[in-house]
Amino acid sequence: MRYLPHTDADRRAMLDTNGIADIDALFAAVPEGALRRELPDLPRAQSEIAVERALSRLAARNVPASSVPFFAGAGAYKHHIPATVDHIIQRSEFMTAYTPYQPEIAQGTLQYLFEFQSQVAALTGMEVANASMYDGSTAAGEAVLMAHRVTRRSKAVVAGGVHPHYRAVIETVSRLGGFAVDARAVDPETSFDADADKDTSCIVVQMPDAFGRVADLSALAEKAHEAGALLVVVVTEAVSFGALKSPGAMGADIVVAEGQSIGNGLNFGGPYLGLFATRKKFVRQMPGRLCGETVDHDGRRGFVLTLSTREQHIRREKATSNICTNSGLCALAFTAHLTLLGEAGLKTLARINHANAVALAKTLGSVPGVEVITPAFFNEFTIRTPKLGAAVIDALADHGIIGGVPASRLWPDEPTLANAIVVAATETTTPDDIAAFRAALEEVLHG
Amino acid sequence: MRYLPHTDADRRAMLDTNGIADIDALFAAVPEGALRRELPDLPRAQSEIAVERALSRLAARNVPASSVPFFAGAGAYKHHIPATVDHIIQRSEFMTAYTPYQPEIAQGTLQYLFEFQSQVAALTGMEVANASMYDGSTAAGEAVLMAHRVTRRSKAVVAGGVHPHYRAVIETVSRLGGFAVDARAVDPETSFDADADKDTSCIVVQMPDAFGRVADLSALAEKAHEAGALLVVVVTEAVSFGALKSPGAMGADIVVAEGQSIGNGLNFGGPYLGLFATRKKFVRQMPGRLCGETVDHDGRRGFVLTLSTREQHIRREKATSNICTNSGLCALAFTAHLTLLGEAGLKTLARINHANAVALAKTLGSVPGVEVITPAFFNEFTIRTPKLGAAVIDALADHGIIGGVPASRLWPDEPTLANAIVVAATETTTPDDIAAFRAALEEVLHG
Amino acid sequence: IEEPLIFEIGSAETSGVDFEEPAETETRLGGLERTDAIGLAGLSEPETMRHYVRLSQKNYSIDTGIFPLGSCTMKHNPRLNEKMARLPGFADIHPLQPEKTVQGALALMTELSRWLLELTGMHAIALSPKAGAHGEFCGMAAIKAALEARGEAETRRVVLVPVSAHGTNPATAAHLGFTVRAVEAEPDGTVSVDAVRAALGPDVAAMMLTNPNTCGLFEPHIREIADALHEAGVYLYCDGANFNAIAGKVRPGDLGADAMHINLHKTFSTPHGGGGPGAGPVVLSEALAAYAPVPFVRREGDAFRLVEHADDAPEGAAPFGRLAAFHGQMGMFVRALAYMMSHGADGIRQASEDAVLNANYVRARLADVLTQPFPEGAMHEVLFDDRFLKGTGVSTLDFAKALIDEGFHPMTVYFPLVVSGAMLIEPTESESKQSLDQFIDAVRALALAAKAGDAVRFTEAPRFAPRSRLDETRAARDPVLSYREKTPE
Amino acid sequence: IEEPLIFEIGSAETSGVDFEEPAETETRLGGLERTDAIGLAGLSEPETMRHYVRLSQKNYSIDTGIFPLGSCTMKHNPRLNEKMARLPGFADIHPLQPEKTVQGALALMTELSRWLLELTGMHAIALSPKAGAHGEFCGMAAIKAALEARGEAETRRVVLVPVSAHGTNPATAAHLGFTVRAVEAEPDGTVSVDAVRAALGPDVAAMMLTNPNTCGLFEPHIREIADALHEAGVYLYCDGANFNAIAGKVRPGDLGADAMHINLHKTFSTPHGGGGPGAGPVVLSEALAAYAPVPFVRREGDAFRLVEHADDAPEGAAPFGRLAAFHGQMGMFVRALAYMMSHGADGIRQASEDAVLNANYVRARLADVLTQPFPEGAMHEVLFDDRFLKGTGVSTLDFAKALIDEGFHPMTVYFPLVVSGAMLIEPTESESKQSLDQFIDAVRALALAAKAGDAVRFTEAPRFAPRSRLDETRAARDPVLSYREKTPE
Repeated sequence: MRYLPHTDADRRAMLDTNGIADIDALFAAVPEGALRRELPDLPRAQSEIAVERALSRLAARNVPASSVPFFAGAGAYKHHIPATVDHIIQRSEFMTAYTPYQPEIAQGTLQYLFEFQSQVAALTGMEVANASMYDGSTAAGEAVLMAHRVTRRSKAVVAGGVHPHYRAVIETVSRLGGFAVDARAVDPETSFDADADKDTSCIVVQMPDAFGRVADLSALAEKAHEAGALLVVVVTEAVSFGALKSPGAMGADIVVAEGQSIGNGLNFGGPYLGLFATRKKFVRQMPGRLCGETVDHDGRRGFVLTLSTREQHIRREKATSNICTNSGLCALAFTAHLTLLGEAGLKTLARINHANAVALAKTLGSVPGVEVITPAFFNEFTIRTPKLGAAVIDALADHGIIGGVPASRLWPDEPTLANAIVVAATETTTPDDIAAFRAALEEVLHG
Repeated sequence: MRYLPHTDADRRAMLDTNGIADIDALFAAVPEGALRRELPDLPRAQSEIAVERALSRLAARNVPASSVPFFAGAGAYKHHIPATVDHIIQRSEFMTAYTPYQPEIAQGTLQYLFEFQSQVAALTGMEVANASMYDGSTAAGEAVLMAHRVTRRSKAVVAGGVHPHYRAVIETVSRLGGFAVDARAVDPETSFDADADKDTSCIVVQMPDAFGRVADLSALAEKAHEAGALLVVVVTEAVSFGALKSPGAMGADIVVAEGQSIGNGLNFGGPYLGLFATRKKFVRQMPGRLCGETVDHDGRRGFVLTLSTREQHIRREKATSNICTNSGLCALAFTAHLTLLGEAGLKTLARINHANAVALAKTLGSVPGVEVITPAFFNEFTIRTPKLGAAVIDALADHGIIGGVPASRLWPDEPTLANAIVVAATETTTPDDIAAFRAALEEVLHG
Repeated sequence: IEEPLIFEIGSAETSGVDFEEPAETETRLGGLERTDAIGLAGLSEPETMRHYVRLSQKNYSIDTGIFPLGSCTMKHNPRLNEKMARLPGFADIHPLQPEKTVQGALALMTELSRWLLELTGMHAIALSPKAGAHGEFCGMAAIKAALEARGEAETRRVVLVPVSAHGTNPATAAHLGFTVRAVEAEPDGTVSVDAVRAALGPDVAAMMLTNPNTCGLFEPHIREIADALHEAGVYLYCDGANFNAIAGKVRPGDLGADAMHINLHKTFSTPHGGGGPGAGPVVLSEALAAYAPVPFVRREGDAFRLVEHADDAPEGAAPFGRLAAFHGQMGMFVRALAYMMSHGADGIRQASEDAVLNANYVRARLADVLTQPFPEGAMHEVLFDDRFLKGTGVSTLDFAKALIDEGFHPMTVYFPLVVSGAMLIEPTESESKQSLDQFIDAVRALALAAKAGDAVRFTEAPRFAPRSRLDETRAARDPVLSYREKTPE
Repeated sequence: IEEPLIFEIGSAETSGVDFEEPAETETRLGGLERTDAIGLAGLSEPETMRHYVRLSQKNYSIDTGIFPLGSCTMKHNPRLNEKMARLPGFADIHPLQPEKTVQGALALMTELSRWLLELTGMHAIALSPKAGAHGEFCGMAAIKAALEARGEAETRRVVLVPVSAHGTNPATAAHLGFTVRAVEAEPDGTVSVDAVRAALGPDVAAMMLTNPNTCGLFEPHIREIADALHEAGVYLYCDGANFNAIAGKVRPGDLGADAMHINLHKTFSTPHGGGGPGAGPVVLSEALAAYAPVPFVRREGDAFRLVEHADDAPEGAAPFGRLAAFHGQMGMFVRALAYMMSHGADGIRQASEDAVLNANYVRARLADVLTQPFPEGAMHEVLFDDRFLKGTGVSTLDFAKALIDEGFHPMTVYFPLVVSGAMLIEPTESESKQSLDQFIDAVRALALAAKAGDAVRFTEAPRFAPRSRLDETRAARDPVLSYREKTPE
C-alpha cells in the first residue's frame, strides 16, 4: 500500500522489539468477538489510476458552474479565484500543519491568521475578529449564543430576510440549548423589519438579505440598542463589503459573514469559512480561536493563540463554545485573495459585480411577464415569473442554464414565493451569459 | 498590471533618484526612430479571468489522450503520473530556482540531480549519466558528436530502426557540423542491421526500435567495438528499462533515452528530457551538466556542478556542446516518480505495460486482414492493415479512438510502410479501450 | 529576514488582480455606497506570493517531519486527494443547483456513507457536521431528540464524562443544556463498569466516552459499560477521535455505541490545514437513526435526492433540525473517499495495525528512559508523564521546546489532564521505522541530557526556531488582535 | 536534520505506487527479460514527499527572495501560467495524434508566433528550439543554409563575436563549423562600427551580438553595425537573452537583426526550474525566413497544418533540417502566451521600462560605495567591478557569498569576463521598491564592512546557509557522479 512505509521485515523487527509474535497481541484489550478477523465488506485497495478513474467518472456526472451560464447564489457565489491563491494554500507547510499550538514553529499560520483578523475587522467595520469559524451559518448560531452571554437574556429575534438555512441553524442550536427564537415573517417587503423587548438579546438581520435586497440598518440598530439588545448582522456575500456601507458603520454589535466568496470555491457547500467580528469590549465572550500579537523572549514580534481561557480545551464545560477546529486553510485562501485584491481591487470587484447584476436585472426585467421585485441590491435580486420557480429552473437546466435558486427550495412553506427565483451575477458573468439566460427564459416561459 | 509591483508614485520616486524626468531618458542609446512611441499592434492587458477563458477555449479544441481510448506512441507515451510528482515539481523552491551556480543555497536542486544521475546510470546499466538534456532526440545528436570526439572519427552509421525524427536530428547537426551520416534502409525486418568501418565513430541503434521491436544488441556491440567504433543505443520508452536487459549489459558505450515516460506528461511533444549515460572513461567528453559529490568547508557532504571545464560558459568555442539549459524540472519529475516506483514498482509497471501490449496485439491480430508484424516487443508494435494507415487513423479518430501513429507520418518516403501503423499500450490501457479499438477498427476496415 | 505584515508593505492603491471594466454604470445600491477607506492593504502578485511563501517557511508540517501529537493523528495527506477534490465536477458545483445536475456528488456522498457505516457497524449517518466538535454536538443532539421523543428530556439532564476526555466533550454537553458529571478513571487509566454504575441514575441522559481513550488505552470494559448504560436507558456517545487505532479491526457499533463522530482528517487523511477545515460525520445506532438532522441524501431508484427540510423527510424520520447551511464538507468527503478507496478494506486494517505498532515501538524503545503512568497496552498513542524529569529543573514544556531545537515537532503535552506533565506521542502509520528511530534517538538523548543536568538546553529552548518562546501572558493581558488597533484613525 | 540520499533510506522492495495486476501473462520480450537488480531505491509516498519537500527547503528561489542574477532575468512566475499549461487540452495531447484533434494547440502556436513576430519586427519564426542555446544553433544554422544557397558556405567560415558575449555564442558557432573571431569592445563597454569594419572580410559569415549587451548597455551603433555587416554580405545574429530590457520599446528587426532567439523564461516568465526546461524560439528576417527548420505550423483556411517534412514544405521554403523530435516546448508556449496576454502590449512595454528603471535605481543608490566600469547608461542590468574591494582582502566571490548570509541570492559574478571581478545585477521588473531597498541596504552595508576591514565576515561566508563553501576542486579531480560508484557490486 503506497501510503504505508513499512516493509514486512520492518513490521517483524518492530514486533520483536515489543517482544510479541503477532500484531493482535496489541489488541488484547478488545473484548472477545469484537476484534474482527474478516475484512470489512468493502472493496480492496486500488491503485491511484483506478481511484482517479472512478472519482472522475462521478465528477463527470455533475455540471460545473463554469461550464454553463450560471446565476445561482443564495449564500454561495461563483467568483474567480486567482491561481496564486491555490498555490499558496497547497504549500506543504500550510496545508499539512496542525493548529498552531507550538507558536515558535507555527508563525506562518499565526501571522496569516492575524492578517486575516485584521482584514475581517476592516471589512466589517468592527474592532476585532476571530480566526474564522466553520461557515457563515454556524457563525450566526454562535453569534446568537454570544449575544445571550453578553446580555444575559435568552431570546433572539430573527428578521424575515435571514437566509432560511441560517435561521434553521439558529433555531436548532437555540432550541437544543434551551433558548427562544422569535422568527419574523418571510416577506421580501418586510425582510428587515424587527423589534426587541426586554427579553431580547439580539436582533438578527441579513444584509443584503436573502432576496438580495439592501437597506440601511442604522434605525434597526438604534431600536435594538434602546431595548438593551445587540444587533447581529449576517452577510452571506463577502464581496459586498467592497460596495456597501459596513455593518459596523450602521451600528452592528456582532457581524457574521460567509467568507466563501473571497478565495474559496463553491465545493457543493463546503468547506467554507465563517467570519466573526464584534466590538472589542465583548472580546472575552467571543467564540472561536483568536490570534494575538506579542513578543518572544528576545523581544521580536510574534503571534500566539490567545484568550484561550474562553475555549473548550482549557475551559471545558464553561467554554464559550465547543469549537475546536476553525477553517484555517479557507481563511488563508481568503487572506491571500484579499491581499491580492487590496482595497482598490476589492472595490473594483464589487463594482463589477454590481454592474453585472444591474445589467442582468435590466435584461431579465425586459422579458414579458418577469418582474424584478428587489428595489435595491448588490449582486443578487429576486424575480417573479408567471410560472412556478422550481419548474422554471428545472426547464432552464435542460437548456444548459443554471438560472438561480427557486425561492420554493429555500422557503417551501411560503406559497406567496412559489413563483420567485433568486438570481445572482458576479464578475464571471458575461454579456453572452446574460443573453443566453434571457433567450432560454423567454423560451421556457413563452416558447 | 498585477505582476508589476510599482505604483506610479514609486516610479516617480525612482526616476527622481536617478535625476531624470522621464523613463525614456534611460533609453537614450537607442538609435533615433528605433525607440517606438506607439504600442505594438497587439491586444492590451487582460485580466486573469479573460486569459483563462481564452486559453481554455483553445484547449477545448484538442482531444486529450485521457478522454479517449488512446494508442499513440512512437517516441512519446501516455503514462499515469502520481499526483505527488506534480506537487513536488510545483514547490516554489524547485520551480522558481535558477541553475545551481551557488551551491550553498541550491543543495535541493543539486541533490536531486545527483539522485537523477544515479538512477539513470542504474537504469541504462552504465557508469555515469549527466544531469539531463533537452530531450531524447537532441541527446542522440550530442551522442554522435561525442562519439566523434572520443574516436576522432567523423562518420555515424544510423540503423534503420532509429526514430525518423532522431535520425533527422542526427543528420541535421552532422551536416551542419561537417560530419557524415550513413543512414541504413528503413525496413522493419532489418531495423537493427548495421556495420562499421574505420571511419565510423559509432553505430546508432534504437531498442525497442521505432517499430516496437526488441532484439539483443550484443553482437552489434561487438561488431562496433571490433571496428573501433562505439555503440550508441537510443531508447524512446524509458519504462522499458524495467523489463528489458539494459543497453549497458548488451555492450552499449553511450545510451541516450527519452525520459518523458517517467514523471512527465505528453505536452504535445515538450518539454521532455533527455537521458545521457556512458562509461566513466569518457566522462570528460560528455556534453551537458554534471553534478558531483564533494564536501563543504566543515566536512559535510554536499553537491556541486562539476567538470564545467567541458562547458560553454568556461570553455566557449572549445566546449563539448553549446548547451546551457538542461531539463531540470523534468528531471525532478522523473526522479520523484522513479523514487515512488522504486525497483519493484518499475518492474511491475513494465510488466503491466507489456501485458497490455500483448493483449492488444492478440486482439488486433484477430481482426480480419490485420497483421502484427513485430515478432517481439515491449509495449509497442506495428500492424499492417489492408488500407492506408493514415486513412485508418483518421477514420478511427472520427470514431473517438486515437489508434496509433501511421508509419507514413513517420516515414512519408517509404511506400512499403504506407499501410503500417505503430500502436502502443501502457498501464493506462483498459480492456474496454482494447475492445473499443477492435470494434472501431473492424468498422473502419470492413464496415 | 523578518517578514512584515501585509499592512506594512502594501498600499490601498496596489492590486494583484486585474479587471476588465464593465459596460454598465448605473448604480442601484439604494444610497448605501461604501465611501470610507476600508483599511485594506494590497500587494502585487509577485509580492503576495513571496510574502506567503516566506511565511510558510516559518511553519512545521507533516510534509517536513514527524508530527507526533497525541490525540491529533497527523498523518500523510495524499496529493491524489487534493487533485480529486479540485475536479471541476466537485469543486465547482453550487449547493443549490438543481439535483439533476449534481447526481455524481450525491452518489459520492452515498458511497462515503456506505464506507463509514460498514467500518463503524452503525445504522445511519449525518454528513453535515463541519468538524469533530460539531459532530459531537450532532450526536448529542440526536440523543436529546430521542429523549424528547421518549418524554424524558426534562428528567435526564446529566451526561457522564470521564476526567480524561477531550475538552470538547463537556463543552458540547453544556451547550446542549446538559450537566456534566465526571467519572474517575481506575489506576490503570481505564474506566470501570463499577464507576459507571455508580454514576448512573434516572437523571442520566448519556455517557461520552473516547475509545481508545486519551491515555491511548482501549477501554476493556466498553461492552459491559454499554450494556449497563443501555439497561439504565442511557445512550453511549463515542468520541471517534481515536478511531484511527481500530478502523477495520473493531466496529464501534459492535461495542454498543449509539453515536460517534469521525474526524475525517484524523482517520481519513484530509489535511489539517493549520487548524481546519475539518469534517465530522456522525454515525448513529438504530435507536437514534430517526433523529439525524437535515439535509441528507436519499436514493430513489437510480436517482439521488436531497432531503433539505424536515417536512420532506421520509416516513418515520424526525430530524432534530439543521446544523449548518448546505450539505456538509463536500471537499473533505471527496478526499476521504479517495483515501478509503486507495487503502481498501485491507489497507485500512493495515493502517490501523501499523499505527498501533508504531506507537508501541516508540513505547518499547523509550520505556527505559521516560516514565509511563500506565505501562501496559498502548494502542495508537503512548502516554508518558514527567516523573523522569523530577529534580532536573526541566518541565514537560521545556522538554517539548527542546525537541523543537532537535528539528522535531513536540508531542502533545499536559494532556490528558489526569496525568502529571503528560506527554502523549502518536506517530501514526505514516512514519517509517527510520523516521521513528530518528525521533526516538532524539528523545532519548534529551532525556539523558536532562538527567545529566543540562537544564539550560531546555529552559532556553527553542533557540533554533523562527522564534524563541513567546510571551503568552502579555498577549492575553492586553490583547492586540488586529493591525488597525495600533493605529486608530 | 541532514537529508540522506534516496538510496540510503529506500529499498528495492518498497514502492510508493500501487498497481492492479493485469490479466495477460504471456511474454513476448524475445528472451530479453531484465533479470539483474537494477539498483533503484523505492520509498513509500509519505517518505517521498518528505524527502523532496525537505530537499526543496535547501534551495533559494524567486518565490522566496530577489534573484538579482545579471543576464539571467529571474522574474516572477505567474501560477496562472502553470494552471493553463496543465489544462488537459494542452498537457495531455500527443505530438503525433491526428492534426484534426489538436487544432487548438496549433492555433496557440500560431498566436504565440504572431506576438513574438510583432514584438521583434521579424518575418518568420522557428518554434522548435528547446532553449536559448538551441535557438542560437537554429539561427546560425539558418545563416549557414542561406550561405549555402548563395554558394558561399565554403568561403565564409568566420563568425565575429564580441569578447563580452555569453559562452554559448562561440560554442554555437564552433559547433556549426565556424571559426570565431573576437571583436574587442571600446573603453565605454560597447562595440564600435570601426572595430566591426576592421574585423570584416570576405571570409566572414555572421556576427553574433547581444543587445543590450552583457555589460547592460544598449549598443548605440547597432544600426550602423548592421548596415556595415549587410553591405559586406554578412548576417547579424542577435542574442535575445536581454530582450527583457526592450520588449515593446524597440524591435530588433528595426535594428537590422537577421536572426534572434528568445529565451521564453527570461522575457516571458516561464519558470527556470533550477536549470530548465527552457524554450528558445528563433525569429528570422526576410533574408533567412526560407530556411526555418521543420516542423512548423501553416494555416490553410480555417484549419492549421503541421509541416513535418521538408518535402511537404510550401513553395519557396528550404528548411535546413530538424532540430528535435516533435514540435517544440509546447508547455512553455502556453505559459509564455498566458504571460503576454496578461500583460498586453501596454504591460509588456511597462515591464521593460520597470526592469530598466529598477536596474538604474540600484545603480544610482550603489554608485557611491561600489565601482562601475561603465558608469553611463545601464539598461536592465547594472555592472560593477571589484576596484572598490582593492586592498580589503575580500574578493568578488567572497562578497557574493557574504550576501548569502544576509539572506539574498548573490548577483552574477565574474561575468562578463571583460571586467575584473565583475558583479552584474539584474533585479527585473518583478521587484518592488521595498525589495530593492532591502537588497541595496544589504549591499551597502557589506561594502562598508569590507572597507572597514571586516574580511573574515566575507572569507568565511556563507555561515548561515545549508552548506558552507563547497570544495569544487575535489569534486572535479576525482568525480563522484552517482551513488552506485561508491559501492561497486
